[in-house]
Amino acid sequence: MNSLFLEIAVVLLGIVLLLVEAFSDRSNKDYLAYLGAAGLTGVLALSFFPQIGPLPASSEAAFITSDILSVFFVRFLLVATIVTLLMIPGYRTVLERYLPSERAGGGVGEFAILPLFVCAGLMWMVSSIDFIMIFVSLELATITLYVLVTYLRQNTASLEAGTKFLILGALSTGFIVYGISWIFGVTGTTNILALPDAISTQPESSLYALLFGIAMILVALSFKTGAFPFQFWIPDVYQGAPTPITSYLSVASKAAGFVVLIRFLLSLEAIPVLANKLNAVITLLAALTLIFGNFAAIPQTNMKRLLGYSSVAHAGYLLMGIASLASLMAIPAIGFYFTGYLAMTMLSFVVLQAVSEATGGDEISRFNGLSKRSPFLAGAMLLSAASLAGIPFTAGFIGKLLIFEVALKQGHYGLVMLGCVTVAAGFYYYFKVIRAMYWQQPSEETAIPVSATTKWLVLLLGAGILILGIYPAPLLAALR
Amino acid sequence: MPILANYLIASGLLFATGLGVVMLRRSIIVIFMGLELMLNAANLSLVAFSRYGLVSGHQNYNAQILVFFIISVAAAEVAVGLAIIVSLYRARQTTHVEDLDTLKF
Amino acid sequence: MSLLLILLIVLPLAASVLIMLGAAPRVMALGAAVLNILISVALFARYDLTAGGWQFLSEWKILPKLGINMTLGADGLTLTMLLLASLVTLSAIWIAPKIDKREGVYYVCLLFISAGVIGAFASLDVLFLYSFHELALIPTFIMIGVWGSGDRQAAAWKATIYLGLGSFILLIGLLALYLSIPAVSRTMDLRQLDQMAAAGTFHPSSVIYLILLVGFGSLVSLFPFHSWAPPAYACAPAPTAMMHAGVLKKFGLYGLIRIAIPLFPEAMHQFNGLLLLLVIGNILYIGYVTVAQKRLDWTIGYSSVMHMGYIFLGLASLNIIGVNGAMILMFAHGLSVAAAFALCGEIRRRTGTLDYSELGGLAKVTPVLGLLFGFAAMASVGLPGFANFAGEILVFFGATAYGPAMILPVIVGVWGVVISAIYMLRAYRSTFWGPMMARWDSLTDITPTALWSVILLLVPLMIVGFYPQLLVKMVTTAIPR
Amino acid sequence: MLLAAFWFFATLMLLFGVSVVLLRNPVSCAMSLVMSFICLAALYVTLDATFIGVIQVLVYAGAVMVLFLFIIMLLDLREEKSRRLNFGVTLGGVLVVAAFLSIMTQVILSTPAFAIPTPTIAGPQLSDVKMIGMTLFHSFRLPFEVIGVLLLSATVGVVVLSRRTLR
Repeated sequence: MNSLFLEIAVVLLGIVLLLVEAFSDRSNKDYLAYLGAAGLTGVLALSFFPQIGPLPASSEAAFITSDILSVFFVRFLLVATIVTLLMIPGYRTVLERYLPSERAGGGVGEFAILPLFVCAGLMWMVSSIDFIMIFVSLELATITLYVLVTYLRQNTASLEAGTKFLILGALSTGFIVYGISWIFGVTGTTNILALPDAISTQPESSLYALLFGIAMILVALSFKTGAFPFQFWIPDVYQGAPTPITSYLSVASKAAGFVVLIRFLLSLEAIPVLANKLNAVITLLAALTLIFGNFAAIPQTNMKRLLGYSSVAHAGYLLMGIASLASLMAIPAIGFYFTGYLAMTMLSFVVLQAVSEATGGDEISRFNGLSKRSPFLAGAMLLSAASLAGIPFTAGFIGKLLIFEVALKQGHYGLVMLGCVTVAAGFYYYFKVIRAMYWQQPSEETAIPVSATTKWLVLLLGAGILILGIYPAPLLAALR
Repeated sequence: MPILANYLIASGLLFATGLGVVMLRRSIIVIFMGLELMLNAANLSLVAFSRYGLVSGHQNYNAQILVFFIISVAAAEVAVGLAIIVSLYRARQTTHVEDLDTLKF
Repeated sequence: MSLLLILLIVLPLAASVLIMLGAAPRVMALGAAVLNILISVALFARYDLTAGGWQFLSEWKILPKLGINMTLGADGLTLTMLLLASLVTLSAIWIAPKIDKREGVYYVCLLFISAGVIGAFASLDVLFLYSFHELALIPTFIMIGVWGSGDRQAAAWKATIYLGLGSFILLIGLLALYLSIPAVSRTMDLRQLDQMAAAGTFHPSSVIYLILLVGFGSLVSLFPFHSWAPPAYACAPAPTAMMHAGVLKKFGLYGLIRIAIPLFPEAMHQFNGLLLLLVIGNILYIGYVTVAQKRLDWTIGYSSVMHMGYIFLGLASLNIIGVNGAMILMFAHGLSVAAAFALCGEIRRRTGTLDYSELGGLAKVTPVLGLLFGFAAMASVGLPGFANFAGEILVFFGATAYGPAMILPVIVGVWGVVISAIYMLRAYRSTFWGPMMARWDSLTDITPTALWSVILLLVPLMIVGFYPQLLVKMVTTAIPR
Repeated sequence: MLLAAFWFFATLMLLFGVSVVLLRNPVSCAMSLVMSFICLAALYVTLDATFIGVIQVLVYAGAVMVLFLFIIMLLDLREEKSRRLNFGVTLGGVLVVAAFLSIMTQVILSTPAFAIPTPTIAGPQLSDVKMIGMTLFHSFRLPFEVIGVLLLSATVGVVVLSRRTLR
């Protein structure tokens, strides 16, 4: 199935669920999340059906493509959305606590439906080859995410996170639009694939104007991907947003931003003058992001903030891969890294959600003695921390290995050395969580309840981490 | 007749003004106005590029379509943004950036 | 395909899974350890010395396009190390005291460390050699932090950061090594690497050797990357210290023998002066630091750092005799330091302190414990009759054969034996002889369980001590011709 | 004639823009914003983009400003309290804006392609609205549909966010 149909299917699913929600009287809205997840699983299955011919040579073909990159990330986004939806039933009590509803379950339903629209927007975004399409799909995702981040209307943290996200998101929209206008002004096109040809016909003197536009777009994409120096919103927004949305932000929307960055840079790669300049910039960004993400994470005491900084740090490793795009193995390495990142980040958010539900907070100290209160959750968190830190036999290790390999091949020796130092810093802050779970005494001895959905999510994501860490070949083959 | 650079500088100044509002003002509503200024600056340069980069003798309407999209998106963004600001005001009785201190910076 | 090697790795992991699912922890752990000893003895006995080379091979394809596969195989050195690993594992699990809090986690950690070292020794693929070693990092961290004593958290942090950084430097070295292979024949398989080096088609840069030396060196506590080791061993619970100092630490040396010697002969010659300087630091400087220690656990911790100097000296002599000596010393030191830490733990469990100022005269109340400690101390010093003696003699012979550059290090090494005799005798005297404080009157002597688990370590030491040929024949198979 | 119109409206637009930065009262800010946008619409007309100009007036004067004013009145926002300016932040803001301006001016002035005079539009053409409609529904169907989804999703979001109590 080409990706146009998949996205339309997701949108239709969202509309159907909106109608179901409107006409149903049930006060427990969990069924909407399960329906959405089931529907998306169906869409995911559809994506494996052979393509019904290439995209028809209609006007749509100028906007979206169905190459390996887009097909892979469309599936990636579907999986991320399914996991997020399955996290929502476990979050329902928090939602009900912070929503001003007349009766139980009021307003909860939309929380499970809006992610579908975000998902459709992000899917369009990873398939886009035209800036206009990128812009509208990006805005579809971002504007819906503003609503989702602010969703807990009686929780000031969520409101503040939403406001910050809104202002900085709108700022990056301003930058991306301004950048698009300049690139359009110089080249006369908004199609990314047409850029190299359009640029090569331009006089040398227009180069700076073009670079100005490119710089604006890079600024906007740095906002989306959480690269230095535009990462400052991440910790606040991640901490304040509802936990399922935080995990979605850190995985899905980051991935879509990276895909756009990859497409953009791959297309500019064809122009040697630009490629050299951009490579230097990306290398610098990668280095600064690595340093900032890892070292700022060290003093954190709030788990969600820690994971926010950690997502900045992982953006640094991914940028290492982006800086090595000239290598054929770079995109498989980035795709693999992202898959592992999905499993480990979402696993830690699932555990975090269960723990903060039982203990009432997100601080690392809430994990104290978790190994006594719930050995299952502690083991899961141990696994995901090990993977985030890059311990062998986990997806995180193979991902870092692949990224370091392409970076070394492209001669980024300094970056790789820096990567190693920051990995050691990463050991420190991920081990802080392990310490809390295993060394410290719990504040109370009662066991932490684990719902069936959570249990299955943990088992699936944990299995994903281990399988990718021990037998990575099939996924890599699929990415090549 | 003005040249393209005139319009571009006007648009750049408008963008800078918007950026200035975002960076210097502390009221979230006004900051939001600054963001609108930035979007409109982009629109001005797009329309100018469309007028000066003719395609087979006509204006490049692709750019004007993008402007049209940007205006619709901006309207949606304003609606959502103002809804968020209202909820924030209801909960915190403030629209000042400095009062957003629940989350540790 | 021989599945015995993978069985050695899978058994401890399977036992840990069963424990996590609720099986009785101690029974499961002991069962896995006993089975592992039986398997490794069987493998040791079945190794075909006349054929030599890698035997019991098995292979699973992991990243075939990158030339990375999980390949297991063993030669004489591997089997010796596997024997060491399973002996120390059984002893450590056997001697583990009754655990009040989270018994399951305790044994799972021990089993993971065991699986990690066994996997590292049995891997023919360099990446897996590295990966299995890392597997032991988190359990060590958890064990020191939860069941350790003294300033355990700081010690655990220090060790983890050092080991983590060291292993990532190592990873960089390995990646650089991998990328310096011509693209068509990229592989991480030790056998193919050796072949390429022997055929002269592969000339890695000597810088990679230095990176590897720093990486492996910090895992082995080579001077000046040693400062994590003494506090970690002093604070760790006895079984962890036994596993780490006895077996896990040998991984760095094992890696150097497997990778550096065959692939970097010129670089080793070129930088031998540097290595010798560090070795002198290890023996002389750490030796004197050891003498200055005021607590039994710190003395043994530092002594284990110091003895690494002898093994490096053997490696640096770059001839069959010296390297053979180094390998035998690895085995011998593993057993003797494990025995020392086991006894150390037994004393701490009885007295609650290891400070020399509070101990003394314990031989009156715990004569058997004292006797065993005497044996362990003698073994550690390298008295004839113990495997350590055989190893050290070979190392000195090998070093002397290297040439005049080795005269100073050999003198330092012999003087080091004297130093270690000084601090070991001092430790023995301050703990077991002299006046005894009245509050130790009621101490009980060693339990049969602990007795047998220490004997399990000391007997092989004496066997090899009296009949070193048994091991020499085996480890020689690992030396490239 | 056009040049005069450009200078007039551009100056006015920027003056109103700058007054958004300077004025303290949110209502005045909103009014200046709208005036600035109306001047912008006039600039669009000087660029022969009548349709966009009309849309600009309709959407901004008709919808966006009403929303802004409505919210300002609803929340009863007074003048921004004259708080002590955070010197570092202000300086940083001024520096960023100045850096942006200097880079932009240099880029524009150093690019000869931007110094072109207004080209004349060739021959008889369809009206502006028709051309935009043709382009929009001919080549830009997909983004247009995405905008539709966006508006739906934004509507649902706004309803959820702004109802006092949820059913």
